[in-house]
Amino acid sequence: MADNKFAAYICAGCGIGETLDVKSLEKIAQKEGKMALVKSHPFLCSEEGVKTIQDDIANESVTHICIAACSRRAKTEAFSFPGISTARANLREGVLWVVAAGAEHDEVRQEMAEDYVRMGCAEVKKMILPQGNPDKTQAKNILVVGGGMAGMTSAIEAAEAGYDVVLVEKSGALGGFAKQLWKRVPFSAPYSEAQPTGVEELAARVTAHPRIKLHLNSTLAETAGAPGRFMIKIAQESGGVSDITVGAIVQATGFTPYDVNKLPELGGGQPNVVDQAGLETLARTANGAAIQRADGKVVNSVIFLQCAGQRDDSGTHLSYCSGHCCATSIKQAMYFKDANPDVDTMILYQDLRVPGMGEDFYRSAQDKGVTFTKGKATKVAGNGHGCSVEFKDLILDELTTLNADLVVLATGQVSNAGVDLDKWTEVSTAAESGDASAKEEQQRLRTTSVLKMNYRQGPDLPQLKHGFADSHFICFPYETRRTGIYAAGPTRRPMDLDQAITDATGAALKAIQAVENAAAGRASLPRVGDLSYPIVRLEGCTQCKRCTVECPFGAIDEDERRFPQFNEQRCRRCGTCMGACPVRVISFENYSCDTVGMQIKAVNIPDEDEDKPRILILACENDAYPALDMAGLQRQVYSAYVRAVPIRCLGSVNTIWITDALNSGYDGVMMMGCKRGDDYQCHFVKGSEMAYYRMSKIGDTLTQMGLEPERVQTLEIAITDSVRVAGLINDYVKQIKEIGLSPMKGFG
Amino acid sequence: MTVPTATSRMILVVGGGISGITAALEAAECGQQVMLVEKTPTLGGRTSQLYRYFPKMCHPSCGLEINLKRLRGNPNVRVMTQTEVVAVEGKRGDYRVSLKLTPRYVTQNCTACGKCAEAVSAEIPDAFNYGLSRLKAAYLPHAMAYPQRYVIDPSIIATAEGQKAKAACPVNAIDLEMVEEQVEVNVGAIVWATGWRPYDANKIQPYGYDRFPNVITSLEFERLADPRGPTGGKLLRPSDGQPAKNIAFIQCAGSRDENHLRHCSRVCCMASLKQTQYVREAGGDGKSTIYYIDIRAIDRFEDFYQMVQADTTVSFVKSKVARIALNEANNNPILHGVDTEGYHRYANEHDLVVLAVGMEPEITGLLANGGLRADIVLDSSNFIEGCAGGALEAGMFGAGAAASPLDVNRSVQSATAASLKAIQVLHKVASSEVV
Amino acid sequence: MAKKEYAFYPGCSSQLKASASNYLTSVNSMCKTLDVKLTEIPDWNCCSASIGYCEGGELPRLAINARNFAQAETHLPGQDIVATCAACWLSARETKDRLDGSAQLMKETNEALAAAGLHYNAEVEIRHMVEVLIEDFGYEELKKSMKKSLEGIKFAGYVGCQTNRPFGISGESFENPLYLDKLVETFGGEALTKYDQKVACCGGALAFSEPEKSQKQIRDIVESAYDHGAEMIVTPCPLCQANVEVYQSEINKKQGTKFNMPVLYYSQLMTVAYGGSMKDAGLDGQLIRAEKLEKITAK
Amino acid sequence: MATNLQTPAPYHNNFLREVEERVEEGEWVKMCMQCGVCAGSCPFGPHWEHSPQKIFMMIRAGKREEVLTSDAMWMCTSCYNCVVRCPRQLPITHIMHGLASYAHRLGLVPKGQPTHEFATMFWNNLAKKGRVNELKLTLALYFKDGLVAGIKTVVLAKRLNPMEIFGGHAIKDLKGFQAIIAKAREIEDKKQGLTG
Repeated sequence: MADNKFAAYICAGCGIGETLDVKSLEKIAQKEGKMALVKSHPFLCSEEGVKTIQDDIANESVTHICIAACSRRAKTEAFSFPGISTARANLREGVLWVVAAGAEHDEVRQEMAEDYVRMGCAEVKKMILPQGNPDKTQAKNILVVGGGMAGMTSAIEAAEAGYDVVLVEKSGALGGFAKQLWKRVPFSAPYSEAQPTGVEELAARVTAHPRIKLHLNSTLAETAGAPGRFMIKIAQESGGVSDITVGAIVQATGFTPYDVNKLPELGGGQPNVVDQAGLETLARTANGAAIQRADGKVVNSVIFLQCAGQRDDSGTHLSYCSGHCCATSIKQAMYFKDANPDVDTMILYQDLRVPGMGEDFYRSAQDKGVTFTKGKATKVAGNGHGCSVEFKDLILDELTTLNADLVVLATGQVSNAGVDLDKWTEVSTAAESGDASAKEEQQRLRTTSVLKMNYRQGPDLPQLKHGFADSHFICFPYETRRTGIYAAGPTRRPMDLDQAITDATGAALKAIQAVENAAAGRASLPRVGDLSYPIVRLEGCTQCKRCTVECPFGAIDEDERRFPQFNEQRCRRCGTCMGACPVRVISFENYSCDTVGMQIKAVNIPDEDEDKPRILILACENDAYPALDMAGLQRQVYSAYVRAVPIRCLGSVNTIWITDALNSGYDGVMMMGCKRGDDYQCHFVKGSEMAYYRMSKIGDTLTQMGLEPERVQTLEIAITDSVRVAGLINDYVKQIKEIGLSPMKGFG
Repeated sequence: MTVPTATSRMILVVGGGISGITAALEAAECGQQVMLVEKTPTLGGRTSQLYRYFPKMCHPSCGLEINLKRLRGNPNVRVMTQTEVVAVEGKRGDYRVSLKLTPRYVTQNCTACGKCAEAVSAEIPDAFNYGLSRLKAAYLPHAMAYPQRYVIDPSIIATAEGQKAKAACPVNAIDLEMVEEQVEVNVGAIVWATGWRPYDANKIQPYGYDRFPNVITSLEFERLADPRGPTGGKLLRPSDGQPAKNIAFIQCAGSRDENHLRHCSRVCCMASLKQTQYVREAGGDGKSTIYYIDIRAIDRFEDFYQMVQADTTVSFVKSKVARIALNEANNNPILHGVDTEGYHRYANEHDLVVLAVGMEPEITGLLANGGLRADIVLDSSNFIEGCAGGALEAGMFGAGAAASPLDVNRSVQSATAASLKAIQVLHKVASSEVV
Repeated sequence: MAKKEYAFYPGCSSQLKASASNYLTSVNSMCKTLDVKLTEIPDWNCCSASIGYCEGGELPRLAINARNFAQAETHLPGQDIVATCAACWLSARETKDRLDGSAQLMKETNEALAAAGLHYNAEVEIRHMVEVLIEDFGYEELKKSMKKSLEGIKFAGYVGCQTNRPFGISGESFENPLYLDKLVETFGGEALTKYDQKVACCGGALAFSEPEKSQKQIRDIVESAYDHGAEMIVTPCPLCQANVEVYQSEINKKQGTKFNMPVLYYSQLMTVAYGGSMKDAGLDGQLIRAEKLEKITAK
Repeated sequence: MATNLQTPAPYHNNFLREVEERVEEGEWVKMCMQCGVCAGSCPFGPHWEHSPQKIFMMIRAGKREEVLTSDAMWMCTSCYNCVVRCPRQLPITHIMHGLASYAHRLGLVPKGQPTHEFATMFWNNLAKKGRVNELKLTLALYFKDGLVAGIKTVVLAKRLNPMEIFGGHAIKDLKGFQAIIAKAREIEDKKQGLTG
């Protein structure tokens, strides 16, 4: 890198100039930071300030710059220089705004500032400008798995935006579950009548669309590759297999109604008891006339039992609520009323769940004479002519039994998401250890898979809860754990047609985005647009498989020699692999063991007798680091002994950083990451989890070094913790002083 | 200020809450040009005023941080704050939109150093905290405000205070001469993501929000729970600043009520269930009681409901509270009503009442200033259904809570879908591809 | 300002020699000052109040109210019907709403009216005297004729039910209507800011059949007025007035309370403020004398 | 329609139908969503056994006997709190009045229900002269069950004229007035199928 030229720019604005010795900061950048060019400016983010930098880039051919001013989260527009590696030394939020005021703190404040300049320079020295993933992909077409309402919607919406689509449907026809419906609930005002499903019209549009290629009677035999270059084997029922390449995948494989036969107590399996799907069939047969039972008897009284086998806290049936069933029963009760107002239709519910405009639909049903009873059915038994339903009326507070010609059970939606990966991991680990029955089980599981991915982490999308392949994130419902593959419709979450259509449209957009990102070699959420990607020096690799196992996104496969095979387009750039690697052969151009390691080493460690502890903070860039920034913004005061380094994710923390830090005389390390556990908040899934796990192992190392375990702390910090984090820092400094400074000083 | 030139190849997104930000970013990350306009001085919208989300109890500002990072890194989106749509003309693929830009009186130069706020003594109600606290008339809207730039409140422009602020600014970023501007932009498609506003609790007279100090809204309660809020995260009674120990949550405050909002606002049940956990986490012997008609904890939210049901600090009463009376001795609200499950009459005294107020579409501005055109179809509660003339003809789309009372997750799905619809318009106009 | 004319519907209790005759007296004096001409609807009949439902059923009740409308339409064309009694106003308003809203009921009602050769054309408007004061005059206008201030008297504005619900005075809330307070303040009196019984029900409809229960209501109403420092209660409704005033002595007897709270009509206050005599204001008809008001009339 | 008035099947619609067709504003009963705001709003709530919302549920459950013999509707003071607060805008006061009236017409009101007796007397009093004679009304009550309703004091206050007892207020066209009532009654009876 002969032609690299490094420059440092120190801002004296926002009070930096008044409070800190900028001159000595300049010196440090020059002498210690080895910056070829060092300038300070009274107002660096001003047009004129920025221009000085641009001029140096243009005229002095500066390639790497360290900006010592405000936080990397501030003035990003002003300080963005395309094609230039840039590091930020946080003098404002990180020093000025948090160190106690007053002359007695001048020394430590200045030391802190100087260290941040040292760190900034050290970091930029090691930075390489990301060039983007060299193997750019071509495929921009989208595979949609499943030809129901959601699948057809994804297909048509993507096609209408100008993208080619391959639609694979298991059955011989499009339409899926919606095709079984007589009518659907209304999506628009006045929300008072059941509507035609429109499924035929959509199927016709899909079939006719020049950009959509249909594969009926087909399933996936294999999914290999990565976004932009997925290699798919499509198996026809007839036995033929065709190979295609696609850019992204939408899985809209729908749901299966919960098996009524599992509900004998509610009459499941009896002739005059049907589920909602069964009732739709009866309604379609009646075609608007009086609805008849299977035995031909015209139904004069019908009872709908809500939450049948749902919202079950006993662990026997579904524990969740399928959301659509209340509105669906209302719609079905209307089938009867519309055909003959004299039919007795009762809906037995516990909580009537018709959110939004569903309230109008509810009112409309009441107006038609559908009666609603808050109660819980305890027993449904067949009797000669129909059914007897035993239930508790919760309003009148009494047990009642009454008769009806027909009982409809509102059962739940069971996702068709494919193989549960936890089960898969369990089985495949056993299989690898040579367990024969496990091998068979693994084969069997594979046949039940929908996508049949050849990923190391398993053949289908990870499931979030209750078998649904949903996103874990409220703000990012499409943040998938398998880059470029998106679930849509009831496969993702129990939902009605209206939501499925919206969901499928959104999923189509994300698929489009995925192919565009892959083509440009960019990362997708959460590090959108990041051009860096993991680079591995295979010659150093020991095939320990930690990276392949720990990658939260299944980005890394293993070749036959068990070397890691990175699929950059699958990668989300969290660096978990980098943190996992014991031999440190994995790195990113602008984020590596060196870029961080050198910052840690750059800090000036005072001698023990100076009684000035140094505490390293490794802070998650998305939550903990902003929290520290905002502590500054709110002028929270915390100790000037800490040195904070933003990191992509706690998962990317390589233990070498910790041991190096302690070796070089740091007195303590605070690792600040997101909440872990079931409700984890880490957008890289288990970064925080991994850090805790790895640190639990570091204890021995510490004792070997003769250090107290307290010298390494792992903390959960939320972005809202700006006040708390300052407190934690101050408490920790106190604790360290009690333990005493590190004996390692001077050896590092 | 400088106004970016728009083209009919550009998508206009109206509203800078999570739906608008999402709609803009999703399109931009597909390579589209987007203009995002927001009428307040900062992006973030209602979600940035929430402390935590159900069911994970995670923090909205975490997602906001990610979205702002996406935004900073994406040249395809041009953000304009303090900007409102005042008129829309033209048709699908070729709209001419008039925008009104109200002055911030602070230029891009601002470094958010805070000197102006130090200099000014005048205070205004803190809108971010729903007026529960006050802040300086030169202010940063909140800790994560974007753009990170101060605002000078119009009330002090012509005053000595305004001059003080100007004098205090070390980088000459304050321009008291700024005036309102009107500009016209040309766009191909429009996404209306104007969001929602809480139903005016004063209108729910039986609950005395306007008469009783310790009756507050669920939105205000979020601010109380937030460590960055007016009480530093403590759940304190407005009347005497004492910790609230026995809190009532009243569901359907305005929703499911033909005297107020016809519709169910969907989020309120979960919001109250979530807020009972604030009470539990606040420690002490805090108790919560939820008064409800139906608990609408849909799909896996049901797990959260079951968790709260198992929480001994929370009890449920199936009842729409009839009225609230005041214990004048201690300002405790007394709730009168009947538990309809088996019919039990109650007169329960609580020390704080939280009204789970409903969601209204935030479109009054649009209706008032003509920004909302006749061909935009509204439903019976004024949520935006879409364009007249059917989906295939549409060039304008509703997204998020402006289109339906939705939780954040569903709002984002809706915004993502709307974003694709907008992209389709540009694609068809460009390629004259007819299907 | 020009003379205002209305078709007057006094109602059974406000007619001469009936329990609320003092209401009538004060309304007449008040209207004299305001130059309002009230012409009784010729041969008006009872509205059947809210208790008439049992034997009266639906249509007969509607029909007898419609009879009054028909009379007004024929004999006092173009004049709004103005009622002083809350029950009369409410029954009439309800009848009008129901008939205007249902062609079927309108048809049947006119069928019934035909039996007396009458017909209702749905032209007449039904209003309460308070509406006339607030809407046709307004507080400012009403104040103009003030001669004496009610200064120094604390009034509990007891609105009660039927002028307040379900229709109410426009712009007022069902739970916290302020028009009585505003009237009191307009004439210099002091209105209770907090009076939690303001819209409570006096149980008037069941005063005879369920005395204990309705007297419990009355006790709360009077007690709260005392608790909040009121010296008098003012009300727009003859049933409220009668119940709250008449039963105080009985409650005292039964429960050992020492209630002696004058209960007046807004029209009595206004008559006094307009410089009317004790007689003009019907103060001589009070069971519980309103001495402080009497003093002002004496000034 | 063939509604069997005697044996309504539980939770089947026939009693609800009967109410819809024969009770004033009865067609609203089905719109109740059991929120209970009416129950909590009634000043006499503590005194009756069934709240309006519960009565409506009982109607849907086909509890004809219990509903029509309930004292609930006789406790209505016509304060309209329930009406203005009902989120479904049901005219609850009128439904209660309607149920009371219907129970009365069917002769199902429990003997000695005081409000029933007063209400009947009130109507008869007004029907006789076209206007209510308060003195007669109260004296009648006095002789009925010895109620002392502070009436003497009202007389003393000279607001009630004792001479009213002889003659007193009456309308001129009494004949026409009573004809109107008779005709209206006749139409209503036909509607309610109570003729013959």
